[in-house]
Amino acid sequence: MHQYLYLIPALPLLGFLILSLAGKHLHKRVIAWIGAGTIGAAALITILLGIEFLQSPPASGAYTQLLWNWFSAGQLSVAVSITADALTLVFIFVITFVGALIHIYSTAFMRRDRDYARFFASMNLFVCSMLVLVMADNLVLLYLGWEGVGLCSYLLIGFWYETPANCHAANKAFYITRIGDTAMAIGLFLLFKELGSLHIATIIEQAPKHFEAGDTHITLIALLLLAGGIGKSAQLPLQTWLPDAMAGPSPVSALIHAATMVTAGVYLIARMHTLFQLSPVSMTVVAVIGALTLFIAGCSAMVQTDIKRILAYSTISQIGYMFLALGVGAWSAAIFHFFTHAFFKALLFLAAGAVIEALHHEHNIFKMGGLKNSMRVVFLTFLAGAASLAALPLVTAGFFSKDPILWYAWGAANGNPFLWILAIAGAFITAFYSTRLMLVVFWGERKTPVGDHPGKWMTVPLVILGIGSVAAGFIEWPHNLVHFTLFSEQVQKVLPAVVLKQNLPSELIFQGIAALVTFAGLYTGYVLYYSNKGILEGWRQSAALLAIRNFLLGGWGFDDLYHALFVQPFLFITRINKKDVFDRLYNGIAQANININRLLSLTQNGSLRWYIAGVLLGILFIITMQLL
Amino acid sequence: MPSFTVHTVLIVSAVLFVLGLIGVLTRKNVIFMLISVEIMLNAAGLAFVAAGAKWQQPDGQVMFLFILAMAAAEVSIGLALVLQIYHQHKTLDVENITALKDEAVDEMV
Amino acid sequence: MNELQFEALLPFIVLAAASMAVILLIAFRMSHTVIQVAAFLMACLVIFAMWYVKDTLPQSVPPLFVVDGFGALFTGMIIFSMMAVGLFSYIYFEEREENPKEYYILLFLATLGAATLTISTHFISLFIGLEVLSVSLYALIAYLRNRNNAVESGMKYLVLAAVSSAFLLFGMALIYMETGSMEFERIAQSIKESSSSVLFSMGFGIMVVAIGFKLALVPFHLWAADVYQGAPSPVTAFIATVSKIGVFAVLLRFAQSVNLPQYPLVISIFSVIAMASMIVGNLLALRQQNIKRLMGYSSIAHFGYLLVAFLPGNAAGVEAAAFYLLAYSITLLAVFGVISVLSTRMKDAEDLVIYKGLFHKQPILTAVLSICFLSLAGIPLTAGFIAKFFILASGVQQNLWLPVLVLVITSVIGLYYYLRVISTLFAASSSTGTTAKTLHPFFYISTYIALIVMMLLLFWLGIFPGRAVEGIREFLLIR
Amino acid sequence: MILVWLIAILLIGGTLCWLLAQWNKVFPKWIALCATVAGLVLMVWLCLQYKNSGDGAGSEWFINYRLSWIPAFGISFHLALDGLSLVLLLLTFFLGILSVLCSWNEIKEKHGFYFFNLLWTLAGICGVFVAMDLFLFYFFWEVMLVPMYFLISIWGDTNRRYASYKFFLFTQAGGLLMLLSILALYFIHAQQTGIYSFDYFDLLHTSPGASTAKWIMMGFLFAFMVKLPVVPFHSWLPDAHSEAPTAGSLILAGLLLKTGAYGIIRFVLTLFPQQAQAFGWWAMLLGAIGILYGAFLAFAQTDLKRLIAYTSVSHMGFVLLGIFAFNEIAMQGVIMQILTHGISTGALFVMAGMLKERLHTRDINQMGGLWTAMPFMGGAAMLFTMASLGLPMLGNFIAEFLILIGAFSASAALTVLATLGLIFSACYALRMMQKVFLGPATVTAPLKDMNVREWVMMSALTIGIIVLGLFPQPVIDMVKGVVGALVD
Repeated sequence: MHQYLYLIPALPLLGFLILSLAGKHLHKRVIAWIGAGTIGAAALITILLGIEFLQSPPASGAYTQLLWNWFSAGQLSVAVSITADALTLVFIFVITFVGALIHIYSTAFMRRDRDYARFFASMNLFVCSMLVLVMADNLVLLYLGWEGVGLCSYLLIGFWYETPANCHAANKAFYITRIGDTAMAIGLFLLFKELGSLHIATIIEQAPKHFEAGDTHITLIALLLLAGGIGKSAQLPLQTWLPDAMAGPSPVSALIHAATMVTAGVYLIARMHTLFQLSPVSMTVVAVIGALTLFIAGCSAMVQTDIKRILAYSTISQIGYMFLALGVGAWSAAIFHFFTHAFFKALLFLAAGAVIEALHHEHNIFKMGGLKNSMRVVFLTFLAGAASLAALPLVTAGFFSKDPILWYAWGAANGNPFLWILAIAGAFITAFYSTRLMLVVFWGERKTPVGDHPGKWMTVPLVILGIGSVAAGFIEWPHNLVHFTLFSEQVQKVLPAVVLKQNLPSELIFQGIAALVTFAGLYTGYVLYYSNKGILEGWRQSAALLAIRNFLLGGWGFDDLYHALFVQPFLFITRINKKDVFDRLYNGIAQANININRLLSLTQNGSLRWYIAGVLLGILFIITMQLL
Repeated sequence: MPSFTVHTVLIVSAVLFVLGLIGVLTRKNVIFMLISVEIMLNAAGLAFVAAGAKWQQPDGQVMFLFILAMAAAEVSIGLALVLQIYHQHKTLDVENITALKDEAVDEMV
Repeated sequence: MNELQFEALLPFIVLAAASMAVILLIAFRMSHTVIQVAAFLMACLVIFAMWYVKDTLPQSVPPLFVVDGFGALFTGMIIFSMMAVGLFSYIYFEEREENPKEYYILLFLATLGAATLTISTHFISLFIGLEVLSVSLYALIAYLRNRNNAVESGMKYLVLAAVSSAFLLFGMALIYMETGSMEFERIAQSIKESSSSVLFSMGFGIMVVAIGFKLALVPFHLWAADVYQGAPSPVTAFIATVSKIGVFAVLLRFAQSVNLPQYPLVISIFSVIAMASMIVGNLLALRQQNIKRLMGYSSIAHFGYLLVAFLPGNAAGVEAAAFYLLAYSITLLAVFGVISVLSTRMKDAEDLVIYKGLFHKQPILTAVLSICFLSLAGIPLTAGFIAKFFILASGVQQNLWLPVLVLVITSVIGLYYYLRVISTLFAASSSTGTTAKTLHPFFYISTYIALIVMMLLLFWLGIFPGRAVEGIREFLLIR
Repeated sequence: MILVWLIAILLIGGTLCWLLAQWNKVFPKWIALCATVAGLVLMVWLCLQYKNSGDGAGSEWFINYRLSWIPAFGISFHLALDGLSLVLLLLTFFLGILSVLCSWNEIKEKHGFYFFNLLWTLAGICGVFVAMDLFLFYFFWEVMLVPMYFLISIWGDTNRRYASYKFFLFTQAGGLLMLLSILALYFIHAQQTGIYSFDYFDLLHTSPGASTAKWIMMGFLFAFMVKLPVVPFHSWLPDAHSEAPTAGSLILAGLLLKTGAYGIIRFVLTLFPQQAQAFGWWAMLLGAIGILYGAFLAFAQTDLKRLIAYTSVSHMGFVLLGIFAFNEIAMQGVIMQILTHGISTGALFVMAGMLKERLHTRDINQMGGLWTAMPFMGGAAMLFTMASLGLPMLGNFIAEFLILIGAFSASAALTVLATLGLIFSACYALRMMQKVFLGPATVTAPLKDMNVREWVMMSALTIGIIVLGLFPQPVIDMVKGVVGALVD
């Protein structure tokens, strides 16, 4: 099967080409088949490939296919070459499998849209770019995918381009990720200058020989790459674009802004783990950024009222967990959390999309309510996703993936109690807002009548994802409970295993605390939003608490800060210099010439005596020259 | 023989020349300007004669004759023009004959 | 004077005879057309005479003249310019009510004066040539005495020219006083022998006034625009070409004879004048709306450029100057030819407004005019570019960086007003139509042919200057 | 001889256009089209020949044609072709065809004269790319300006006079200083060897004193920097680009600017290697400033063509940065940038022209939501906007990436500065896209999407930019010899 590796990105690309060139003339049903079918085919190939990989792993640990030599100049030689090792396969699987489900869902979700073909073309292009990103065997190709997904994200956030707010959100997403991308590009330049290659395998091999651990250069490179990852994965301080990115259709949010693209940063760091390992400083930075982000975004998620913004902040927060895991050196835990998160977060977004559509594009959760019975399938699947998000112990995938991260935040060699405290606080918050979301949307009284019920093309993917949200965790158990670690075994062929501290307390204690905290979060949510709503009413009276709420609602004021610090000065400079100061300079020169012309014109006054005076002036000048 | 040297004559001619020049500059009447020019020409002629005397050559005097002839021609045309000017402008004041000059330009083509 | 010497002077004698012949023709009450044709034939005769004597060159006619290649070259240019002026005069003057017959006498006499300048080696011949030229010009300028302020411009020119002649004479007298000779060669010799040359350089300095006046160099340039505007268009062309070629030729010859470049003072005076001319001329023209005045200012600048070629005082400089004069006079003649053709009974076509949208009405004239202006601006494919290139080359060769830089900068400024004219030509059409003239088509056709030939000449010189340069070089070697 | 024919086709074609226009108004455009297509065919044939001849290994010249012109001054009609010239000529004819096509309906009056000017400009540009005699080079350098001036001043927009003057004066000022430098070099060479020659290959061996050489180089560099343009001298470009007719903008942006880059590569680097090295840091600084400054100004503009013009300033900053990085990678990037910028910015100008034809305005505040009416044009606009901000897969990315990665080893700080330009390029590009194609539909008049002719043009450009983005290696190989020789 591995000789068809290239088909995995090529099929979505083909879909994109057909849909973008001929989409206008195709019937919607054909478009749907092409759009979802290519992804489905890619998913099928991926699954077959995965089976082949598990049964008979390749000797080098990766399938590689050279497509063509892209360009080579000087020492720089770049090939369009794709590779798939265990890490990549995890990503490919999520991208194609979850992607295919989301595409299927979209065929129904977008059925009324005028630009049906454009939607699927963009989605296919996205999947293709994302696949290139994860399959690239060199950083330039990776960068190609990296920018490609950025483009698609831009296109899809601004899919309903007639609303200016959507365009602004799209632009914002592009600008902010572009900042990270630029940093990453500089990182590539530095890397190339140091190592003379951008081939990932070569870098991984050469870096330990070339750099000493803690070298300034390697730290710089790692931090620059990290900046790229931060931008794409919406981590502190470049997280502000993601909540706004919810302007796109819900499937887009599910695919791009939850399951796949935003985790590209995680992939990058995991892929370049050698570089990070060589630089303890950067590892610490990754961990701290992750911990802070998960906390900050979680806090914001607690007070949001827009269902998709809650999920967006939750996504930021969950990716914060992945970063935290990466930072403490728990590589496979990070990837595993990505894996499960893709299921439950995609599910949540899709279910939310179904709710929103049913409620006539109502986004405010406080105008929903009581959907428990009227939208049975959606309710059940949403429940599965929310439980997984809240990391309900033992029954949800979220627990299996988040619990190790909490443990490693303390216990791994790079771990630290402070990180753990933030992480555990995050766990509480997550549980709290998941409960809040469920209770407000599905319980209570009905506030908006239900319109369209989702059809089978929408519910089937929800159900599959719901099963995934519960079951995906079972392939990797905490080793103190059941010794079944299929996932980390595979991933650790590529990524190093986690190193633990000495003399740690028992892991079980931490698991217990985590479970307790989760339940505490659930209970708090239950009390505040179901059993005793009066408390909340009381809080609403307090100005200080309201101020805090608004502060959190606005995402900790980052938007305003950036607006004042960067956007305003930039706009100011461009506005005052719109006419180009150099133009002024040259116009000034021209004006000076004209003024001299005016002056000289005065000498041409027609008076003969004046003209003779000119002659006199001349002779005086000549005589003066003679005398000097 | 003469009690003055060639240089004295030269200085006299230079003074004459400057006088003529001053005349041209200060007079407003065209006829007087022409007269002043004649003075300047004759000053130059005088200088030629002096130089011819210095070198004991006839060339200076020959040149003077040419100058006379040329001055006559010039004045004849000059006077013809003066007539025309008076005819057209009813004045001989050069300050009033300034139709040809740079005009203020407001809008450029 | 022996036979050979007489022969060498034949063209000049024919020229003088031509003016007599025109007098006779007038006496026999011949029509304008006949005189025009006869004048043309006589000009051809002059050329024929030149061709006839070319093998006998160089021939010195001491002490006044030397007929060498240098003289022949510049005389040739003068005669050709005169022919062109004569051709344009027909259309121009036929429109006017005045009897244009005497005009041709004056034209021939002025040409004779200018031609004499090119071969003179003596102050007397220089003076006579200059005065014959000047006196004829006074009359020519004021020829159309009832219109166009011609009399005013004639008067201005006359007074200023007389003043400058006085300066010239006084300067000559001083040099004569110093050196005891009025012959260029002998002057050079005696300066070489004598220790001090204060009086000489003082004298030459004073002579510069007259030369500067004739060439319209700053600060003796103030008359130029007024006279250019007031004079009839063909006469303006004559002043701009023939008279300037003659004066420049004699300046070159004098400078070569006495080896002027050895006097740093003279050089610095000339470079200051050159730079001032380039700057002032171009700046004055910047917003000028009257095309004849504009040409006047532009000519100030162009003679500033030309002085840059004069400054080095080497063979390359003379070559460059000769080429420049050639290109410049062709260009100017063509420009004034177009102006003459477009001029109406009432008024010269001097307002730039008249030229607005000319492209739609008169494509051929527009093409000629735009090529001319491009040539004046020094744009490749035209003669003006090669000419400017040669001047720059001679300047750079002698490391005259300051004047050369001024040349470059001012020619960029100058570009502006040339482009202004060109874009006026191509602008959207304005309604002012030119009135059709009722003349014999032969003269129209011949004028158009002449204009087109000149345009092609500009191209030819601009693309294949090799032959012309070699020709100039050969001529200059005959000495 | 084939090079002479190449130029002659255009010259003769142009003249025919003018002459036959009296006859029938349709003739000129067909003649122009035939002439440019013939040129392109010839070029493709030459390219194949070049490939077969072994990719111009070393510094050998593929074609070298020489004819005496003005022997008195040692001026010859010397044309030569190597990989670099070949690539640029290909671009010239490619964009030449497009420029003819995009003026198909735009030009309403004076067809003959228009196509005459168009073809003569192209001929001048071709001449610049193959002239190997410095005098001849200068000659062509100026010849391409005059017709361009006419294109702007006759068929331009409302402010065309101002724009055309500015264009001409700036480039002339630069050109004349270059002429001085050429002359200085010529005389120094003559002093040293006694041979008066303007020939490039003769002058290559001239070694003026260090300080003299510096000044001479400045003369050359000034001309090229004005043309490129480098930031303090860029002022002519926005006006000229925005006022010119579409084909004019296309040629200006796609080709004329490239002559500046070509000049630096061909003449400054080879004639004054040491001085150029010494100036390298400053030039890179100017390049980086240009990138940022152009991007800032592009962001502020409301005139669509002016906006695109400032993006050119920004992109040409990359060229300067790359050239003076003095290494092979960056130089390859520069050549790629020359090609890809020609295509991408050309496409944007063509697009602006189409919009102008439909909406009769260039003000982006009066546009908006055009995607709905013109999805294909919107798609194409998106593609080229993305190209202009350096999206991978498209040619510009290869160029900018190579330039930056090459420049990084020369000066990390300046490269970082330049790389920031990528962020600002996103700002202006997306702003443009949003103002024109996205947002609520403001134009109520019925708009037609692209017609067949426009389709052909846009697909040619699209294919061009994608092929360069995915398969740039043939181009890189073609100039490898030249670049290698330059960097050594």
